[in-house]
Amino acid sequence: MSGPLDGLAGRDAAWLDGAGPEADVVLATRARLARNLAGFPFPHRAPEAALATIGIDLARRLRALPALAGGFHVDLGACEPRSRQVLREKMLAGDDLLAAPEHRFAVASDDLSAVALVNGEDHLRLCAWAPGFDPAAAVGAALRLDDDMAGGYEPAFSQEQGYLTASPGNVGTGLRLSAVLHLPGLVMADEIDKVLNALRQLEFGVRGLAGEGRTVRGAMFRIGNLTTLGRDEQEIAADFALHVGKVILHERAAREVLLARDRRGLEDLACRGCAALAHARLMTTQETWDCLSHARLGRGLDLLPTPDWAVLNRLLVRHQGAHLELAAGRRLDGRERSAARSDLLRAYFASP
Amino acid sequence: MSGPLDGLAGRDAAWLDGAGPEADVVLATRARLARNLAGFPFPHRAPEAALATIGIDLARRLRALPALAGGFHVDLGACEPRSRQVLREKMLAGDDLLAAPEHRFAVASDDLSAVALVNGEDHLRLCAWAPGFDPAAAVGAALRLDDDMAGGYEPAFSQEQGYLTASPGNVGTGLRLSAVLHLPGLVMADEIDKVLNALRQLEFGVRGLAGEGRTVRGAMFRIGNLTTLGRDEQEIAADFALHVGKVILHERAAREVLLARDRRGLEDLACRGCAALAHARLMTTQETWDCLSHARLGRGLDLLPTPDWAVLNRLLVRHQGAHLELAAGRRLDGRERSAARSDLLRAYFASP
Amino acid sequence: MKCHRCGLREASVHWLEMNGEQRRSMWLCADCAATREQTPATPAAEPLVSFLGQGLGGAKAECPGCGTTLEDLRRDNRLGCAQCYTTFRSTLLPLLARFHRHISHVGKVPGGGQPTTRLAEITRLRLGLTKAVAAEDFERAASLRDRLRELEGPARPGEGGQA
Amino acid sequence: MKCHRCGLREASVHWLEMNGEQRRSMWLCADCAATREQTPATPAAEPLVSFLGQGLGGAKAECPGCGTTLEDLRRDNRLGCAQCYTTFRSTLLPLLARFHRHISHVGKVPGGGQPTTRLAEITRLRLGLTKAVAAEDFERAASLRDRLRELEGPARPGEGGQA
Repeated sequence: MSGPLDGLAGRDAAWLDGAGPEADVVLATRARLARNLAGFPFPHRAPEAALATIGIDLARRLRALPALAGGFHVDLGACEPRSRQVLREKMLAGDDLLAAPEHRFAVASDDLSAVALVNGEDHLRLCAWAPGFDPAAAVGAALRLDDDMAGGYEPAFSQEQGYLTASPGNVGTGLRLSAVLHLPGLVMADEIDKVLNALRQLEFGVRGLAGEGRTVRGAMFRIGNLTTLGRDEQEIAADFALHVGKVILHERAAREVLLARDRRGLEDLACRGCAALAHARLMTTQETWDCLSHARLGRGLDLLPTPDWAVLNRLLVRHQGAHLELAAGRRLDGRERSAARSDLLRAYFASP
Repeated sequence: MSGPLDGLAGRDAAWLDGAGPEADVVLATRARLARNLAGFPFPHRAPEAALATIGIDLARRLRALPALAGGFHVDLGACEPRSRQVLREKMLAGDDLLAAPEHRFAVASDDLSAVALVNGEDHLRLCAWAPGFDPAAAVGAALRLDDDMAGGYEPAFSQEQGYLTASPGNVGTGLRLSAVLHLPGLVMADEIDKVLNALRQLEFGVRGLAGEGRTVRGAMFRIGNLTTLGRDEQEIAADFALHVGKVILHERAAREVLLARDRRGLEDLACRGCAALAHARLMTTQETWDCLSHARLGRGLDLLPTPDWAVLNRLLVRHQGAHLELAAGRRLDGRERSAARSDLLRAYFASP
Repeated sequence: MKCHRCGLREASVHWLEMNGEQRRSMWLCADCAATREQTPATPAAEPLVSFLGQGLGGAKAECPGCGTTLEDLRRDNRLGCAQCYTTFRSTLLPLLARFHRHISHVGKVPGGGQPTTRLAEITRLRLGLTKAVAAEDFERAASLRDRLRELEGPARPGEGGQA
Repeated sequence: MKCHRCGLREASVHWLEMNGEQRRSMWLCADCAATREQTPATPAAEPLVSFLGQGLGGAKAECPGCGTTLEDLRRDNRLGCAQCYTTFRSTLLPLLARFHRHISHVGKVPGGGQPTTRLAEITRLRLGLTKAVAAEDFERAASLRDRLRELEGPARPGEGGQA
């Protein structure tokens, strides 16, 4: 099974190409639908045999979907742990799928925009990604995947609570909509806590894309709805568009204020970030997140003519440890990883 | 008087061109002879009238010397303080000349290799610089300056103590020989204290070129003889060549060990140093010293093809505050100075 | 025990991170502990993580569908199967109300797919409205609002069980 | 008081820096204190700085050449004129011996310049000797040593007053 995963590891998701709306602030938007099969216990209570049956059956049906045909099919139980980490680094799978990999599968479209996960926390999770800030596109694509799978299995559903999920936090629509936002302006202006707390009041979940709390790296945040019951998919998407849209505007305003106050300081940050990416010979994860963040900020404010958004987005994924180890074909200690990371970064920045 | 000083400020000393021996470790070598006029109190005890007479007379004679003709003549009392700082930054004058500038003069050759200072701690100090490590050349040039001035005045001299000086620490030959050494290898290998203490035992004075003790910046040290009485000029120079020569070899050995242990780490330091010099938009003095130090180290170990030694040497002088302010034509606060400094550095590194 | 981070090597270091009132504890192997690179993001402490633990009092029951008990729920924070929603209904409803602010499903049902074009239009209009307000272009904002009301109004089902 | 750093502006900040056992105290203007850039190097605490202060006991004298007293010497660490070397000779000699390890001048005298070519040759040979030893090229080292002895031997004057 390492063959298909190697292909997947070397692939950059189409939604990292920086071509979507509001690409200066939003990396991508994801809609995820949680579904379960009627008549079977949820995965964490299901016997091995049930998981095996469900896994084989759903994976087969998924691979036949038009949206997923010709893509990737990964049997997580047959992968080495490092390969599974690659899925996490690509933001394609979460802990629930990686922890106990037997009978767990991931099926992804060729461009990695559609991903179905089998036997994680729920029997089936259907994910659709859109580049930039595009909740409507992401939700639409996820619902189309769901439509296409309809008839292939009988979903666990009740008239009262809707789609039934292992966690009562996903019950109802089963729809979790999230976006990956780059908010350096709010972080630097020290307004981030205020904005994130307001979002939490509105029942959005917020976490760092890497690191947590005070250690959030690279000012990258994932913001998503927490409540799934009692509002239909449209309302969830519209509410998300409204409130996250406000965050985007806040971020841009914060950047403009910083620029007006200290253009030279921002130029310095951005140029240093790019210089370290292009010239350093050892780069830790921490510094890479920070440098990419500063380069993004400079790019977003037109302080730098390059690099492309696509490069900045792809590096956010590719600089991570499991990607580096898979490329090297062996385990790397911390130091070797920093060296390999800097080699990768320099190659992208085409520096001597 | 600002005219000639402006010309001097824009001039790079010839001994910064990196063409001397052992240029990878030694910036330059300086010999300084302390002389006083018989029949006059030393400057700190001399009445104004005496200082004025001595100043005018010596300055006139000095400007007529072949080695100094056509060079620079600076009346420190007529300069603004910032201009006087430029002399210090160029390593041409010390605190004794700058503190109470009335009736004090500096006369320098066109290439700044020969400098005579009038009415500092002593009535006359004759300095000669040589690029790289070249004690013989420096002492020879200083003695030739002294020979050329002979007959122009009667020196304070006794058969017993030789040339008499205001400080008994300079009595005898009046010769202080020093070199500016870059010792990053010994600093990084944590052997610097051992080496410097050994030098102190041998009666050499050691100090940081900028900063002191634990805060020495850029691993640049000035090492010079402390005792001037009881050994002739040859013996002082030979002893200096012997012991400082050993330090150079120690430094090279330390660099080779570091290279063997961690080539990647040194490359990283050197490339980052150059990248910051070439791309940052704000550079403090502290960081500039460090980056130039790392770039020098990389250059010395052939880890970097560029920049030239001459560029690295000249920037060590030019990045300093008074040079920046004189170029800007006005006072700069710390922030403006960091901005101006980064502009200067980028111009030298020919980066966009 | 395997490392909580890489899952590959034996864990040998107990990692305890304090972050304000949050504590994060994990067992790491020497490599992961040393580099601390890529320490995975903690699943956010969303209000729901301790959701089930809170409300489950002394009631005793076992789901006939999967054998899950209240004790299991408290430990796993998860239901065992679809039937659990029925078995533990009386316990769940107040918790759902507290967390989701609703207890009844609204939205897509199996077999009867929602039209997604209307959805796209609504989110597009919502975003446009936000931008118009930010730009103080209230004429445009008003027109967007009216079109949103048209689209949202009739299709919005009545909401039951507001907490 | 003017700033000790720039000499330009009024000092307003007392700067006290502790560095191991060394203390450095200076008055700075607000600008210099704020940036702390280019704070000038302290003149190194060479053994001689407190040289005069140490050895000057209770003897009383005043130099007829410049009026300098022992008190002045103690304060300034400097002699006032050439004649001071005679006036304070008995006080100075032991100090010179302690500091320079010699009390008598050897070397250039006014009017009778030293030949500088021999000097250049000696320093060249000394450096070569150091390098040869480092490279363990002892054959070369021996030959350099012999040439040095030749050059240095006869010209070396007898040294008086070794401390």
